[in-house]
Amino acid sequence: MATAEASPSGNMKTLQVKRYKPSENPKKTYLTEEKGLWSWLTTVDHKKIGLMYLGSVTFFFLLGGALALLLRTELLTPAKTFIEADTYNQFFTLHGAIMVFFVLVPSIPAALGNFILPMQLGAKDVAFPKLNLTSFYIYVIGAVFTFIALANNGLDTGWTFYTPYSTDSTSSVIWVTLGVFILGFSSILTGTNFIATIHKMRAPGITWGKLPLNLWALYATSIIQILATPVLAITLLLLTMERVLGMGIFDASMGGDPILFQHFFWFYSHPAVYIMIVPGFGIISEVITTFSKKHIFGYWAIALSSLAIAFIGFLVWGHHMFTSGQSGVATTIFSFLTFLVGIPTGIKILNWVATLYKGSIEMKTPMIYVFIFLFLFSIGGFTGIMLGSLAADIHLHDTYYVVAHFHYVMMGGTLIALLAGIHYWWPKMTGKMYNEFQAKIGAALIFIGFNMTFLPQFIMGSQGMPRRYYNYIDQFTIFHQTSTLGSYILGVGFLLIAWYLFRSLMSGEKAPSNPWGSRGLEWQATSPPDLHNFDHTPVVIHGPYDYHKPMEEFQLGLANSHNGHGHAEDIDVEKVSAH
Amino acid sequence: MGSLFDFMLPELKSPMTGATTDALMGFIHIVSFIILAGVTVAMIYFAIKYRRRSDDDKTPLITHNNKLEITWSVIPLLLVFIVFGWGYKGWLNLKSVPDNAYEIQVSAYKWGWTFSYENGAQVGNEVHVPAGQPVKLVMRSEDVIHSFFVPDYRIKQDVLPNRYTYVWFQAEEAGESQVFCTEYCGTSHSDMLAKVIVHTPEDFENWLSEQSSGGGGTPAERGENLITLQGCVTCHSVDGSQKIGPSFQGLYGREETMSDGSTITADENYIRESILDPGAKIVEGYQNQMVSYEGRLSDDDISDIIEYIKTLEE
Amino acid sequence: MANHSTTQTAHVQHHFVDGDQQFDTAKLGMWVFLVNEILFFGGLFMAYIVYRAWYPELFTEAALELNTFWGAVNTIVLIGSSLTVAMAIRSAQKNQTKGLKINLLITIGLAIVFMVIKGFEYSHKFHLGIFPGQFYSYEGLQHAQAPIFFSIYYMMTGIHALHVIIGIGLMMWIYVRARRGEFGSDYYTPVEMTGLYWHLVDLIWIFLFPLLYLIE
Amino acid sequence: MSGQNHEHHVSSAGQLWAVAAGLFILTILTVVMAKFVAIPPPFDVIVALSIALVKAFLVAAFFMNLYWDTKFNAMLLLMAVAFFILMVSITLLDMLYRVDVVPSF
Repeated sequence: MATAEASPSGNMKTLQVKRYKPSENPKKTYLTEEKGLWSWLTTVDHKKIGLMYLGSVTFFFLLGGALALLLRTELLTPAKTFIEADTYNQFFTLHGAIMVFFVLVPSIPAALGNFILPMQLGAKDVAFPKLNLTSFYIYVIGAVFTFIALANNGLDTGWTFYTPYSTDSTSSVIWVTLGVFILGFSSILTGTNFIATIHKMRAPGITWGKLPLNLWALYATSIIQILATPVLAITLLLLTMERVLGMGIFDASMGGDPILFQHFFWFYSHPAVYIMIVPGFGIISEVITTFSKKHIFGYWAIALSSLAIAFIGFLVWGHHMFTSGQSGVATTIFSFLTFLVGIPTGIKILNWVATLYKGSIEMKTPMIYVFIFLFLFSIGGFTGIMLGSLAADIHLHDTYYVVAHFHYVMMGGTLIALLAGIHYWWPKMTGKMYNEFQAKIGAALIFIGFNMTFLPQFIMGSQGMPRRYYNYIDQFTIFHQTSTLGSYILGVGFLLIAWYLFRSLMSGEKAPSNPWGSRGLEWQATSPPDLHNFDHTPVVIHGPYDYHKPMEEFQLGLANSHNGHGHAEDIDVEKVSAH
Repeated sequence: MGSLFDFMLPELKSPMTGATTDALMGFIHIVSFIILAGVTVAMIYFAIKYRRRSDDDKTPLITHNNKLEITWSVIPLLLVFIVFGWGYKGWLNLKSVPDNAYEIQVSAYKWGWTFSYENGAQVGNEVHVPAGQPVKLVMRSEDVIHSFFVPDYRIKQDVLPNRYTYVWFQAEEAGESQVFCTEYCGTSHSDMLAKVIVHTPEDFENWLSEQSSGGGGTPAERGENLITLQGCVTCHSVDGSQKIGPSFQGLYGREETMSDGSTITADENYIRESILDPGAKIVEGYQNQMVSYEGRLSDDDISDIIEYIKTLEE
Repeated sequence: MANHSTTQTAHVQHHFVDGDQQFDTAKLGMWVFLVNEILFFGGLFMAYIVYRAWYPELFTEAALELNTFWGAVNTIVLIGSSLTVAMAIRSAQKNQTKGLKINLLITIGLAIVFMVIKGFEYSHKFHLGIFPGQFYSYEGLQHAQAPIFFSIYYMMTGIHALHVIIGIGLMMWIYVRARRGEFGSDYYTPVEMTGLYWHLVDLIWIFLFPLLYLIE
Repeated sequence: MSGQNHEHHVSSAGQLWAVAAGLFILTILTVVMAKFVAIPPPFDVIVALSIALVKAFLVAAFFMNLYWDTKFNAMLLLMAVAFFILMVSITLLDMLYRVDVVPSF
């Protein structure tokens, strides 16, 4: 059997392969084969599930973004501008909780990852398609719980749920913790699915050394998801029980310890930061090679640094607690380990810049976002070094400096990478092109608006402006107002993006199967792809970044592997050695 | 450059605690800026120099360069070691309170601060301190977690409901500095402000004596009353004589050997714990016969008792 | 991946090459899920370890309130059920549908016995006033932090019991499918996966038993 | 993909019974050690946990088939345990060392 021989772990095998050139603008695609709302809601197709996640994430992003604009508007003046302090506290809590749990965590892995991962593996689907759909509905149920909380007293604890405030709060803490608890299972199941898929579903010829870096990143992310998320689940369960039964584990008056909650919480929530950013790294590696038409520089350095970040990321959670009163021993060790995680991140950045050297660089929109990413994320990284050093952190902890830092990392990093990914894979996902000129204007607005919003926050933070403040002293007014103005520009930028993507969906130009000339396996499928991704079993001889080799050598599939609804043009038959 | 840092940071009013922080922040900012500029310039230079000229552009196959990888791993590693060591040094200084520090008790609650002085004076949301002398704040919270932050002194410490935490600083000149609460604590979190008011030492003495001493005398006096009223003296002597429990005389700051062989320096947290949870740590040679005073003594009472114990020197 | 296969049979889903790939994938996925379970319980074990380190005498005294005899019986019961699950998998591998069904029934029975004993233990404690957290009202053990020990006890055994109940449900589902004759030597993936889950439940109990009942 | 273990391991009934018998004996042993043999702390904990570890090994290796399975699944189990130990030990660095010791730099 050809399939058995094609085992990637096997030795040199001779395969019968054919050249399959993807047909342009196919009539039958995953979008047209099954139609109607019901076919979407009950689909087990990873592509449709990915798009449903993308839709939900976009919805929550707009909700969280609207909250952010309201918060910024309130901060135009000290004291009350238009909402009360309690409302303000609820808004920043919800902004944080929605953006972290409903947007950033699922954004790249669950939305783009679901769509792209099986295609980059040459698989028909993820390992457990039904489980995949289940994860999506678990996400929806988690969202419903959170909405119940919204309608019912809201939540005012901050997204960190610190005890004892969260055990005393009169808002609906339980609904939200249960919501996030449920949401956690969605994340766990997605991670489980991805690990099994990457291990067991690789197309013939995809060895670990030929795995696209996007998949290395998703693999590292999945490992963090399965190791960290269960601890969040138990933390939230303990917090819920603390409120229901007065368990005492986090209650100082019963001999418990509120700081222990912070350990529990950050054991998940610090690695969660890497759940958010590491998949972004994957997208950057894909886009930067495609638009420089060049082999990635330091494949193994980038691949293994993802795993290194995933591992070291588990050992640094206490840097959120330098001022909390944790022991000096712990503080010292956490500070030291925190710096170590900076190194693999730095290695990645420098490898990407080195990839540009002697490339053939085309500044299309995804590439512009990569440049924005490299600039903003570097700033986020350097300010992270600042916050990791003990003496400086004592001064900067819980000020706007921290707020600016994590927005540079999470928004300047993850969200910009997500935008790069959406623009990069948009033709593949929808079969349509978007307006390149409008897209570039959008990117410019985002870049300007973002820096205008968050650069002043660095300054007012180190001047001493604490975070989560409804009111502020007069000396910070000018910084707050600049920041608010910037956030409006940012908002306009996102609206523009939504507008031209919507236009593209409705009346966009039809996209070719490989508009960017990428060597990635996902681009050897039609745009949009077939229901089963490929109409043949792809065979991979070269790595995904072998731009020095002609395109024809990437368009291979097992001979005689039509699945019935394919319509590839057979060109010729070759004998190729795969290992 | 100097003016840029003045723009970034508020004027430093406690160089003893903040000088390292400022220097370190300056160092990280400069190094980061240089590297960031290098990366950005390289990116933009490459994007222009190697822009795509035709769709058939050939690019060279450069897969990796181990020397380069090692270089740009080791140099940043050395840099972050410097940053770590520097930050650690500054932090140790923040944790090491000078021996001659003037002590003030701080109680944080939703949403305000109470500062208590040795003579019984209590002030809300204003802490008066002498210039040129280290001041130690011993802090506790009545309810949720708060955090005491003075940007001008570069100090910050969370204030906890179950144990004492402390900060210290030394303001060099008379003046005022802003105190913020930096751990989110509810509705009026952003109004939980206070001022540090620095007097010259003479003015401070005058101010302190002007303050009418609070109800029932100084904290130490109230503490003395309490230990008689609560019956502590039945088991704990105040003159060093041997009774059922260890004597209070010279207890504060004494190194005690526990029944499990460990040693503990009796500080505020230890005494408080021994009052609330007597069985937690037993001094070697004694039996656990005491009941918890939880609910019988308020946090203020316990602080008063500790103040009294401090006065009982050997 | 390959869209053609000579060994395609009804239970192999379309995106797998063959039954072996499907089985290995499912097993890997299950193990990854078990990693989750371990860290989920790990959080509780962490709370246990921290408070045991803080209040060692509390744990010594409180363990005396737990009934070692019934704890040990429950350990035996659970190990027995692990054995029968392993036997059930063996029966499926050997095409012995009857053995599979009998072993599954015994396992369900033992799991129910475990829950009944647990129920008696709980109701005895409730009767004494040993409730978790702030509802604790037992006079016999007046340690200031006693509620914390019993909070941890109830959380650990409660979540474990929840897993046992889920396990009973899974086993009933497997039993129904076994009655329909769905399993045999060429396809027994769900039996094996449920078995792995059940062994993990046993594994957790193997640690819970000495930590809660025996250490004094 | 597949291809490594086409033949799934089938344990013999004797093997399974032997493992279970071992587990029963160890359970009784651990109760006897705890209740009737006075072991001074901390060795009582060490003994009880060692017996539990042996039992866990028996279950994982033979009931859960890890002994015959691909090594990767065993590695997953060990990874879970390793991360649990990391979580606890680092947290204990705080919880057990709260009294600030200020070492000289």
